[in-house]
Amino acid sequence: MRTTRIFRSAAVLAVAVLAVAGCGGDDGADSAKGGDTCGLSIAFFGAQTGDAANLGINISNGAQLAVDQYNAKNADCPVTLEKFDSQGSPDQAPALAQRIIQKTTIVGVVGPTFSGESKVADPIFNEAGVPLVSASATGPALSEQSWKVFHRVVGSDAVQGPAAAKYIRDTLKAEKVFVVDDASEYGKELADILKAELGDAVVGSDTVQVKQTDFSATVTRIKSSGATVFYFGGYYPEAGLLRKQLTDAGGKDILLVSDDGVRDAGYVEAAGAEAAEGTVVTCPCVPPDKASGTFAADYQKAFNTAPGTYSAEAYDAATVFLDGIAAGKTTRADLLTWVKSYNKQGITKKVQFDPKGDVADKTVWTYVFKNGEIVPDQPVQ
Amino acid sequence: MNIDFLIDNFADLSVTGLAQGAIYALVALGYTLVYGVLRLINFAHSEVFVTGTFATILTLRGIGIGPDDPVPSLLMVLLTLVLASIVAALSSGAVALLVERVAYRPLRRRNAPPLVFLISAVGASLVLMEIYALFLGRDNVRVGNLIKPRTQFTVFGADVTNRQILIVVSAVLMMVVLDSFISRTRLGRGVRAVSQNPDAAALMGVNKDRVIALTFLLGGLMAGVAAVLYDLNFGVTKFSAGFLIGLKAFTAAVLGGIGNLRGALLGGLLLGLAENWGQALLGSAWRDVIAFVFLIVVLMFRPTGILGESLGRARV
Amino acid sequence: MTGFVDRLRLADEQRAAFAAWPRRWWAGLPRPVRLGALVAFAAFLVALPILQPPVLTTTGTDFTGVLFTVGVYCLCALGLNIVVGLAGLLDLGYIGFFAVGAYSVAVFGSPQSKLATEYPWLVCIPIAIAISMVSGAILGGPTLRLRGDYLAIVTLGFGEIVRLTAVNSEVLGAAAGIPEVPRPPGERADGTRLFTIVDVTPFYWLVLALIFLVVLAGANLERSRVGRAWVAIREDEDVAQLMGVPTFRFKLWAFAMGAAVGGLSGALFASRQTFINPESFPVQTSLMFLAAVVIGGAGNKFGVVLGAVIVAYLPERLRSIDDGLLVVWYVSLVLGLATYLLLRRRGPRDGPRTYLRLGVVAGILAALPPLLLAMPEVFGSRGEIGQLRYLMFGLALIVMSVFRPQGLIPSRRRAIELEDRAKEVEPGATS
Amino acid sequence: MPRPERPAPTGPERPAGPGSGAPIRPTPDPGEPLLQIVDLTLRFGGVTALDRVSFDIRRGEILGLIGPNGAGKTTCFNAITGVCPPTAGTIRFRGTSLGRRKKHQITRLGIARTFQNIRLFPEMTALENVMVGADAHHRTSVPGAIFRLSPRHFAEERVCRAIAMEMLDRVGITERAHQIARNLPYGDQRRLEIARALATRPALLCLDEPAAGSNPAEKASLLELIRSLRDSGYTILLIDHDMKLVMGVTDRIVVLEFGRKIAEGLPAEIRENPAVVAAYLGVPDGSA
Repeated sequence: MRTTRIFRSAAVLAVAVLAVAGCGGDDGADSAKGGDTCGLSIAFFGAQTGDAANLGINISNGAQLAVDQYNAKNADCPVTLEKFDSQGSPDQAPALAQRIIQKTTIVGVVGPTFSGESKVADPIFNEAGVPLVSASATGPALSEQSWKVFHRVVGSDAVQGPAAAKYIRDTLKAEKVFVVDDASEYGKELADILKAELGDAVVGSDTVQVKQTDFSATVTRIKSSGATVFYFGGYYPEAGLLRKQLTDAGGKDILLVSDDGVRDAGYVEAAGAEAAEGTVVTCPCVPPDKASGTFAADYQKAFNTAPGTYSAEAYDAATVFLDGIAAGKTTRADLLTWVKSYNKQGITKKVQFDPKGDVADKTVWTYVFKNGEIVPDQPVQ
Repeated sequence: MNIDFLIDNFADLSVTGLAQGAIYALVALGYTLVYGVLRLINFAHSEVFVTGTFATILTLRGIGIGPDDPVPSLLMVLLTLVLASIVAALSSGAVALLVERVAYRPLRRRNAPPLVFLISAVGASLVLMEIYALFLGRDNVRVGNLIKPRTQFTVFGADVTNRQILIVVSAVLMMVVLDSFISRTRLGRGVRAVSQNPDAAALMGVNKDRVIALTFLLGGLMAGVAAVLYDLNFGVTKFSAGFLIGLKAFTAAVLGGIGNLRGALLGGLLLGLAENWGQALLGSAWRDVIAFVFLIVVLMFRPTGILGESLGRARV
Repeated sequence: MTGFVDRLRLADEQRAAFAAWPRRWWAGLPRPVRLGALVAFAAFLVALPILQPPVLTTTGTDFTGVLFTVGVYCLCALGLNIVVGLAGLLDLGYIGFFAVGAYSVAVFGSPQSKLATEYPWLVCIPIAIAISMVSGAILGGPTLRLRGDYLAIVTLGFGEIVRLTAVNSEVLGAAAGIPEVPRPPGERADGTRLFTIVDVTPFYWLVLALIFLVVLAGANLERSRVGRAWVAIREDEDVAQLMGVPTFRFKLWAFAMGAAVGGLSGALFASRQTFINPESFPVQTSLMFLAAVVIGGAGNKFGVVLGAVIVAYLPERLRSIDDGLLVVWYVSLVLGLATYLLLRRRGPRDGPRTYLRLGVVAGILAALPPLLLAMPEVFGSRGEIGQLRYLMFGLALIVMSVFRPQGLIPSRRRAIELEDRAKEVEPGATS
Repeated sequence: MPRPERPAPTGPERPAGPGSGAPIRPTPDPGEPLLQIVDLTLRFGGVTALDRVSFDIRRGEILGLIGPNGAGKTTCFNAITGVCPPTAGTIRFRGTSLGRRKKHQITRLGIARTFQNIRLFPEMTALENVMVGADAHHRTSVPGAIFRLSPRHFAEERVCRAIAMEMLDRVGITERAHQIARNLPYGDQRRLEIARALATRPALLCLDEPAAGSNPAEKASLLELIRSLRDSGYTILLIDHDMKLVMGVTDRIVVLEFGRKIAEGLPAEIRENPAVVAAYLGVPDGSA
């Protein structure tokens, strides 16, 4: 009795092992090297898991779309996008950066995604001369470090903050403004700039926490401050919930002005189209012109979801490298020179970098949420 | 420090604090029940709660109420709520049972040290979270605005909305139901017996496995109802939404006296209030710090929580 | 009733005896052989970054970097083991001490910190250890009178309080963090700095050396009045006190020592990162530290080190699934199954259901890799292997808890450890 | 003040030093009270567990504390060893009031106890269990132990191990020294508890039903052990249900009922005391 059972389970196991061995073999091999210039890769450096994963996946998808479209045109010599998951935290950043440096097939990096991980990883990349184009790291300090490899296709917070202040002061003519930030580096920087610029018009301020869901105390604060406009420095999940709860609590008429971290469909998802209506966000990104018209549709088709924050910027960032590879720049050094002298219209803006690595086009646009859609409004500067 | 603001808006802050606290309380029940019987912290309970929030959304979508649809008639709302509560409670309960089955029971069989249960629960929590992320994405998922908040009356200048009333009343109602279930019914007696003396209860013919499964189920059901209220109140959920609320609910359970059902309610409501008042005083950034400092201070003076451990089996 | 208990105990003893044989075998080896093996193993550890052994090496991230992280986890697990494993105090906020250590080095050492003291690294480290120790004592003072589970939530809260204080304090750099954390001194033969941002190997060796020291110090403590007092407190606090153990003082010491080691590892982490911000210290990480301790075998320092290796290394290794990993998976599955069946025979008789269940589990485990590899096709971008590693890690936690609740190297240490010592002690006692 | 290296203790309060094997000196003047209990009262909520109980324990005697279940015997132990601080009344040990001293301080003064339900440190070896007791008078703390620098650390370790081994030998379970306490046979666990208590170098040894659950042969050898302990100078307070055991071994007996002392005297007197007989009404001698 006993032996037959053992035998039976062993047989089951054996079959399973064979089945797996059969289909598992062809997968998972490291990217093979092709000819001289083929088999190159671009790395994506950012979150794929954890809480920040959503933003990271938006970006990696944008880059992936660019790479896929490139490969469709250059099927004989495809480029791979290798994703390095940092979970959005600086912890693993050095090891990942190191790994990217070791893989000589990687000629450029889209990322790092956030300012925190950039501060850890960028010096390492700088040492090894790996060109970087970030689609989302907006910390003003990043371009002040004299890293020769650092570039970004978004404007830094230093541009956006004053623009938002100007908009609130000159366009909205608001006399009572309440400023909220989410204590993140990004949100706090913007809120501080705003408080400094608006001066007496700021009637109150509060700091919330990332991942917070209940904003009732902040809502009470905003309502009782008598403000007509409130500014939120931070990302869309908190902005959306705060907007919704303020509207629910009868603060429908208090207008929200926010930043490009909120320029995302996720904001509507969190706040609801009704509460989101009329929210103004600033973004150092030019509205996509006609040439880029198919991006949203292509993205939707490829990933079965609408493009999110920085998806389009990531597309541009990847395109900078892909254009270089197409032009025969196949080493890191060549590509770095290529990036530095790059000057082309991207889908979000004209992509050209100043010596510090900031994107040259610093125009800040405002966008308004209308019927759940993000509609370009006007340039501020 | 902003004392004037606290005084001016005291009533308003209290009302919103109570609504938030009621949700903490319902989730806290899950911790308290399991703790009462197994003397273990069920770290996967936060994901049991998240299950409920997703189940609610899927139910609403299933019967065709999209997130941006207009609010249906009152009768429809009530029917939908009842249906959503049932589905959410059942799915949370089922997941709680599953967790018990997979991550707890095998360990109990092997007489594992208590810490191992904690780790296995952390594992279960990670697995559930990642599964939700896989199937439902890592972004916020929205629920329809099922109940439009409308001010029903004002207390000392604070608007009390229909939604807040609904949340607090249902939480208290669920508490009463659970409390009488535990104290009146035969099954409830089994739960109490096992929590007081597992060995004696086993000798008296109580099926310990079944009682433990029952407590997980009850905790899950309560978490499911809490999830519906949460969805109503905040309108969105996320695969990782459980961690913070789980932490707070656990704090609430300890605050009231873990193992004590009424303590969970009291702890939840107090925590909600303390958070809101504290935030008004020091700024929202200190919210969680306030919650934990409040807990530490309370425990320093009452080392077993405000109401003490209910079924009071002192462990020497 | 007693018959059943006796049978259980017998089975347990048999299993214990079986599980103890490697240790017996090890203890039975001649001393030079043991010493030689240990030296060879140490040399292997030191040479790991240079060897980069095929299957072990992580393909998705830098192996040496991972080794360093593993080392930091080992330190934390050793520190936490004092608190949880020896003294039996459930500490869920260990990351708090880790953060205190990291921030101490950054605040006192970085030229960009608001304090602008710019102490060199060698000064910062003792400061970091001292501050973490004091913070351990400060947390312990009012809370150690609480019973186990209450202590758990209070320490969990402490971890969050530390993080949130960092987020909200300008002196601690708020969310922007503190850059330019000092690095250890030291030069290569050619005059360049030894500890650079690019090469982690010296950091790895540093952490290896510190692990060695901490293991040594921990062993000293364990084999002293302090260690006995801790274990006595863990086993029965009231009785310990009645036997003359000043329990509160020793619990406080346990907390302080744990905190000191946590602070040290945090300080190392900060110096290697050169930049820290609050994101590196989420309270969930405490649970990972605890998982390391419990999986390895609470109370056994070699066990917890092994646990830390698993907890820190596994998710990094799982970043990409390659052929080497698949081979390891199936070989260990078959071996594991065989060992399990062998062990089973020594236990009480099993019904047919046990084997059926075993077959099902083995089948699922065997089918896992192809399922995982098929994920991207099913789920699109959400199903990439990298995004699944925490799912796999969570499963691993459950499986390990269920199949090895006592930990990989359980703390049945004393019986065996003392067997050696008994030989030298007993004659001495009667002389 | 640097403590001198611990000299080999001699008396029962400092029992035989490391490996000396020297005979233990009997106490010079038996009869002088070692522990005085005056009007000891303990209330838990509304329940009065002990009501104005007074008695003395004299040096070198075995005092039996008996009474039916719930009479307050163990509560009395708990009050003496500091587990439950008295509601009223005083306990004086060697002339000084114990007041509200902590448990470990009371142990260091020289009172040790065993438990009705055996409470060993189950995962420690027998030797280690006893070493914990022997550590009661030691002062090495973390700094000394972590670096293994201080001579005191080594001296104390040596003394500790020697005392522990000697105590194991004393109760006759030397061969069990390196077994995990949980795995010892029942009788040896009882003995181990006594060894652990002895290792704290007590003057007064409180034994809480040491013979509970033992068979007659074990009981007899246990009696032998208790007597030999008394003969070597320990003062012993003994609780037991078993009248035969108590009558056979004690010098004097105190009887409690419902928290009150109802009798005190020599075993022979107690046997005849009508109040005691009434209290034990219908309970035949020897039932446990």
